[in-house]
Amino acid sequence: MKLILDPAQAMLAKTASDFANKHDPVDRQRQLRNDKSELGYSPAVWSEMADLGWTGIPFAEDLGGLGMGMAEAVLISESMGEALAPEPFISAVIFAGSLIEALGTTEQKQAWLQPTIEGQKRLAVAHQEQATRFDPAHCTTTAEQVDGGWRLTGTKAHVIDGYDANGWVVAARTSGGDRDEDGISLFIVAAGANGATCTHQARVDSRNASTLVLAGAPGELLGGVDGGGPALSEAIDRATVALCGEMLGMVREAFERTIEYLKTREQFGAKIGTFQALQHRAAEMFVEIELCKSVVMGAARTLDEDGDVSNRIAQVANAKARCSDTVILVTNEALQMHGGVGMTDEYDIGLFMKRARVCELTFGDASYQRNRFAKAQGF
Amino acid sequence: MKLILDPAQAMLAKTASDFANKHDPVDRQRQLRNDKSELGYSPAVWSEMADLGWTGIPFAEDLGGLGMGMAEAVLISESMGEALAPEPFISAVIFAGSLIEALGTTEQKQAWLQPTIEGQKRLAVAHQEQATRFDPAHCTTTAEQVDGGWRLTGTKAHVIDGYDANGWVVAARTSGGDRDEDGISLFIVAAGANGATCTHQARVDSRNASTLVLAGAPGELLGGVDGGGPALSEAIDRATVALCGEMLGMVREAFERTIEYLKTREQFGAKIGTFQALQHRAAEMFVEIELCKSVVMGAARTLDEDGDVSNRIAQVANAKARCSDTVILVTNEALQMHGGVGMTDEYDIGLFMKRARVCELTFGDASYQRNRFAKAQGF
Amino acid sequence: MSDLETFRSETRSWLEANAPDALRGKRNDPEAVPWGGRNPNYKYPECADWLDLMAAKGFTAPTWPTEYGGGGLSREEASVLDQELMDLELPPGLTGFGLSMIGPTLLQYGTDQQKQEHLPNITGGKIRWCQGYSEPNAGSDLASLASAAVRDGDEFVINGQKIWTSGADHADCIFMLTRTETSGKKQAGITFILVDMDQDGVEVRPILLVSGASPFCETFFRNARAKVSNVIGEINGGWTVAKALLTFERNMIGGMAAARTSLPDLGAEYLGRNDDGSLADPILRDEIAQMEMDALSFGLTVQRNADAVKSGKQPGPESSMFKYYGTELNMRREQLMLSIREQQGLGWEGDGYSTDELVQTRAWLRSRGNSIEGGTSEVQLNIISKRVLGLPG
Amino acid sequence: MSDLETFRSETRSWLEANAPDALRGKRNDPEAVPWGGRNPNYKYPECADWLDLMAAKGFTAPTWPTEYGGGGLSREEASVLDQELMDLELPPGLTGFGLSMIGPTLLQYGTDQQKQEHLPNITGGKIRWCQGYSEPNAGSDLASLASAAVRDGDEFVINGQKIWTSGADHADCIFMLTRTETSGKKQAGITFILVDMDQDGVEVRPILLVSGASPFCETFFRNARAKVSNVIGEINGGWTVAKALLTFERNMIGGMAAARTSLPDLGAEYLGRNDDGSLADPILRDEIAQMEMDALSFGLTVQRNADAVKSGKQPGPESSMFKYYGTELNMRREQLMLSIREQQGLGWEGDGYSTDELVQTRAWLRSRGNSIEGGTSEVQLNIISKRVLGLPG
Repeated sequence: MKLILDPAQAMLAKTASDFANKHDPVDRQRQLRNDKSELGYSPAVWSEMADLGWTGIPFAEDLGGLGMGMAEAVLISESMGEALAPEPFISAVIFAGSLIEALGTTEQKQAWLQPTIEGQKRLAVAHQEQATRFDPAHCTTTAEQVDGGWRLTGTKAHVIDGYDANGWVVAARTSGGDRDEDGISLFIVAAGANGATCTHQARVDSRNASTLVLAGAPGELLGGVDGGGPALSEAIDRATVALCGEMLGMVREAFERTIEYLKTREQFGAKIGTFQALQHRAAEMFVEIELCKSVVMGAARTLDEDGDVSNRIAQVANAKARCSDTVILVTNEALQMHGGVGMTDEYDIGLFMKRARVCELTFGDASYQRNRFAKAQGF
Repeated sequence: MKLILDPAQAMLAKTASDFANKHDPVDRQRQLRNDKSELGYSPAVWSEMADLGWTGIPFAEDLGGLGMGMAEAVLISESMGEALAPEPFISAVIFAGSLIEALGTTEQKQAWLQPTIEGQKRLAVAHQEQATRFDPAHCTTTAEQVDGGWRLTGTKAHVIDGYDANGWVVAARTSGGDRDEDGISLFIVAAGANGATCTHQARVDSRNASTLVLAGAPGELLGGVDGGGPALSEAIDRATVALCGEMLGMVREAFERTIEYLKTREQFGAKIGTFQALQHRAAEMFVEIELCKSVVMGAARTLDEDGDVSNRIAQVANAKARCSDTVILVTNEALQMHGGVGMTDEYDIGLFMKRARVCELTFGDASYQRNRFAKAQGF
Repeated sequence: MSDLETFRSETRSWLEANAPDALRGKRNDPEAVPWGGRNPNYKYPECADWLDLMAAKGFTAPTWPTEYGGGGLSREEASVLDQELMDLELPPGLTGFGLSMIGPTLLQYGTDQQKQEHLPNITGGKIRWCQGYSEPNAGSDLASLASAAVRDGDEFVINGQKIWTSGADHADCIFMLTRTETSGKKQAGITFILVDMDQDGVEVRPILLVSGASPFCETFFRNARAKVSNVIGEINGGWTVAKALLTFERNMIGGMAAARTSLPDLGAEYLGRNDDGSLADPILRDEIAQMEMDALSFGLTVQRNADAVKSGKQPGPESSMFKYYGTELNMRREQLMLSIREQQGLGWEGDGYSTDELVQTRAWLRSRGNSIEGGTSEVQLNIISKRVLGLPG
Repeated sequence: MSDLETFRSETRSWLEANAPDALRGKRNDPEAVPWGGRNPNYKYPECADWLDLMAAKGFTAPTWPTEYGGGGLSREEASVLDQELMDLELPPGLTGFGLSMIGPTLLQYGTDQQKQEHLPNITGGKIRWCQGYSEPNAGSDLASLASAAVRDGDEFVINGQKIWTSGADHADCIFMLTRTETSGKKQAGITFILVDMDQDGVEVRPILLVSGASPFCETFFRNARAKVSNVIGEINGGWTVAKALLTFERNMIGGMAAARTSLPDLGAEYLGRNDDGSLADPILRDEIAQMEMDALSFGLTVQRNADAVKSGKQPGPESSMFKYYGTELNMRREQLMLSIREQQGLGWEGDGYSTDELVQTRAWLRSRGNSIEGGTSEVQLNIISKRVLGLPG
């Protein structure tokens, strides 16, 4: 793999960044919060993104997609991270969309993937439960066959962008014990189905991550029975790398703003950027961010080019751990270097810090990823 | 407990520091190394220390001791750390001596403790074996009763100051499995006994930590059968705290020399102590060293005043973990701030760095101590 | 029975007889602690009585002299009082910047008249104070402040702006630094003065923080007035007074790191335990142990310092260490608690989160300011390197 | 078969036919690598033949132009050559500062005549080089160097002292920085010159290090002489050349972090494994994972930079990042290896330690200098903050 953007990718990156940055983007995020938007994003902007083709980036052209890969998807999420854009690109396109494309029947693709690409519908993935410490194999929600159909029972937690979705891809157990990797099947549960209740919940970043209560709700099987685990795991990896792209955009933006502040703010009769202690900390952040750029590129290209599962896991775990650590480091340092003003609600840095914490924990924190990396590498 | 020196302790600290610092102390350490002294210390200086009463510090006055406690013992080891004095105060007085005083019969005290106090004999403790990761309960050396006496078989590793000792206190298994805390008994094996071979080994700090091979060597029981574990554990704690005192002396001295260097060395047309990045790192070290002072005092006084085992373990584990981390931090930073000259053999900082690494790992590194602390606190 | 034990049993009896039932068990409820002032607004009406009862005994300022409404107690007795309050889970009788900051400063630098005028109003909870130090262009570089005080007869006329004035929207009076001389060394033209905020020339605007709360304000002065007799220390000599007060402030903020929620218990709740009782996540267990050990070490250091002060040592610039390490400790602790709670620690609102979880999200956000307020961590490290270690430049 | 695969199979055949048996499997033995020079001293006599064989093929400097004895290979081909050497566990044909430092500098800044005079002697291993940069009072602040070079006809006469001259006791020639102008900006009076060390005016004294080895020397110049034609770049313009060379040095030292011993294997040996194959110590396992991930991330960054350079990007001050992170990585790795080996990692001599263990103690000590030599970590951070981030002051 080559760790460099080709001309088409460079152009896509520029278009994405231009789009995400127009109209005072961070202010838009603050406005959504102040309006207590339950959706947490703007349907109008989402629709524009669909018009630009972003919703079809990774999908085959015969489905209406652009036939690109994760190398391109991370350019989109990176630009959204720069602007703190909250639209459901990762949850609906990369996460749910990948599962439908990988496992769906022709009918399921027509029913869910094409409308996703067109920006008309979106699914959210309900794969987690409470207190399962990021482990996707830890699944207690069950699915039973009743009268030729499937009925799902259990509570899924932290369903990203789950509120007001048109349906959910739900992981449920069809055999095995609570923590077995085998025996998990995937189902599509349509919004409005009897026995499916999704309650709104806001996180510290003002986006929604919902609880989905299933009380015998009807689900449509996606893929084979008992074999959903590996596909789910790969889809999580794709969503994770897209999230790494978002974190990279965030750290780049928060860092740039901080460097700018260091060059203008004066204390003790000098620009604070002349203080060597701050200079060294800034230089250390620069190095960490350069590493982040490399691991995001590396992980995205590995997903596109390499079929080896343990190599895939190692690259993805590495990227997520590093981006998690760096997004916390850089947003904390940004706040500290901005001083008191950084703590105020009217200043943007706080919004980056809040979103950073959510990203850090989504799809597993650094400690979880180190464990996963070690397992994949056989130690 | 009060965390302050009383006037008598303050005077003892001053006497000890004055003694340890006379005659270019660090040069003495270098000379012993260059002479390839197998003993690793100077018997003449050791004899002077005995004359000053240091060898009797913690022992009851009716045995010829000074009747003091660990609060005083750490003042001695701290001054020895300042000067990198390699005499066997911790191994012979605090570690072996404590075991004889706690468990010995009147005859054993006469045979071993009184000559220790007089500076005539010394014992070393052989409690460890290879690859036991600091766990004193992991003991495979066995003791069997033969013709009314005990015969010991096994190999003890890393016996501190073991070479040329007059005898060894050996931990051997008399019942239970390899890692059981119960079933360990302690024995005195005299130097020259048939079947006891101690081979000289030098560590990176030029001191000796020997291998003791026991092939049916005769041993004299110290304390009760099977019950040596708790006494051994307490003696290790006492020796650990004395070692924390030594580390405190080392960090204080290495730090002082570094601050002095920062105030005199010039680069880029200025004293390097004016560079804020170095100033902040120095200030952070200052804080860590202040914490070390407190934990050494706290742990020593807890051993003297508090009978509660889990509190004792928590205080000792805390002191050792912190001093281990700090001695590595401060000696590494001292080297870095001294630049190239610090890397040369003729400069003292390297000697501190080498001894620091040995201290860090003796009686358990910081990670081992955190585990021990957590266990003692029930989590 | 020793004198101390007598004091303990008498105090215990008095507390049991007099403390309002409504406040028992409320020690950890921030809204149960009286802040006093001209217009107090209490969640529990009993707070007003509690304040008066405690003040009458001198228990709002236990170690201050009795002539100013203090308790005249020794440190040991004050500590016994605190233990007994804790045992009954009772809040203190009063809190605020009068007790923790301007009071100690007046005791050290005030004239007899100033002490008599202000200290009884502090111990009695009659006047609530706030601090006017930072300005928009004088944060870490405090001495470059610009708010002007111009002499007009026996008054000063004040114009300018303060920021980060903690609790200014509830305060009656402000102790503030003003510029009374613009030439010469900037530290040498500062005057420390007390200003009544109940006048037209003072306007207060709360600042909304990332945590969603507004503990700080911007405070504007437009021809506000204060008597010259309210200058503490010399005119143009306020910097000395200001530094002494900063020491009190650092001690207060550094001391906030006191343990609340037990981390091992929190770990057991969220991570579970292995058969041998150890927490099920070995990495988080290790981090919790490190945190507990750091807190133990810090506590021992606070105690060592207190023991040294008791035996005559003067507090010096090393108090910067307490501010620095105490706040960093608190911030690391809040971050670790989030890691333990995992995604449950991310909640802002909704049924999926417990009250504890929602409170902690905000506490974490609030904690991010600890290393900025009261002198940034960087300023504390500067003080240590220059004034303790004597490094040049 | 692609051209590259053809090259691979031809190279493989050639190596298998020609490489001395005595050197196979010796890739990790530092003493099996030829350093060349006028008076080489080899542990394995076959090293001399190996050097000549490889030099004749241009394989000592695979990517250099063939006219100077290089191989004229593409980066991809050079990489294939390296892989095949690794597969056969063969050492490279030559190593040293000629190849890694002065050679690339001459290729960039040398005149045609200088290239023709010196480069073939480098690729052929005829001349061994060392570097004369640091002086006792010019460490991190390199530009304040004082060693004087005074013009005398078509020669310079050199007086002064260099320190940290790596391998000077085995070197034939030295490339050094001298002061040729004492007034004006200190960077503007420096001249970069090549000096033959085989003359009376040059004296070398090895420096004993904490590791017990003497890889560095002090080098004294007393009326030593060098031809003016051996000045690289302009007289008084040596600083530009010096900085370019520092980039090569940083890349070399940063690149030393390449993995050798596998940490997971070392962990398995010293810590054991659980039934599920995981290392028995969860904390060290976590640290090993962090280390492996840092190394992977660094490797990806080196690759990303190489890919960018290949597509036309000029190397800039961000190369400081590679020196900084690469050396810090290497030092942390050595420390971690000691922690894994526990007390077995403390050995200096004696039967109780394996050769690997004794070697590693010394490697750890040696590694402590990585963040000092070739520009300290602090200097690299300064470069990044000023020249990459554009911070003022």
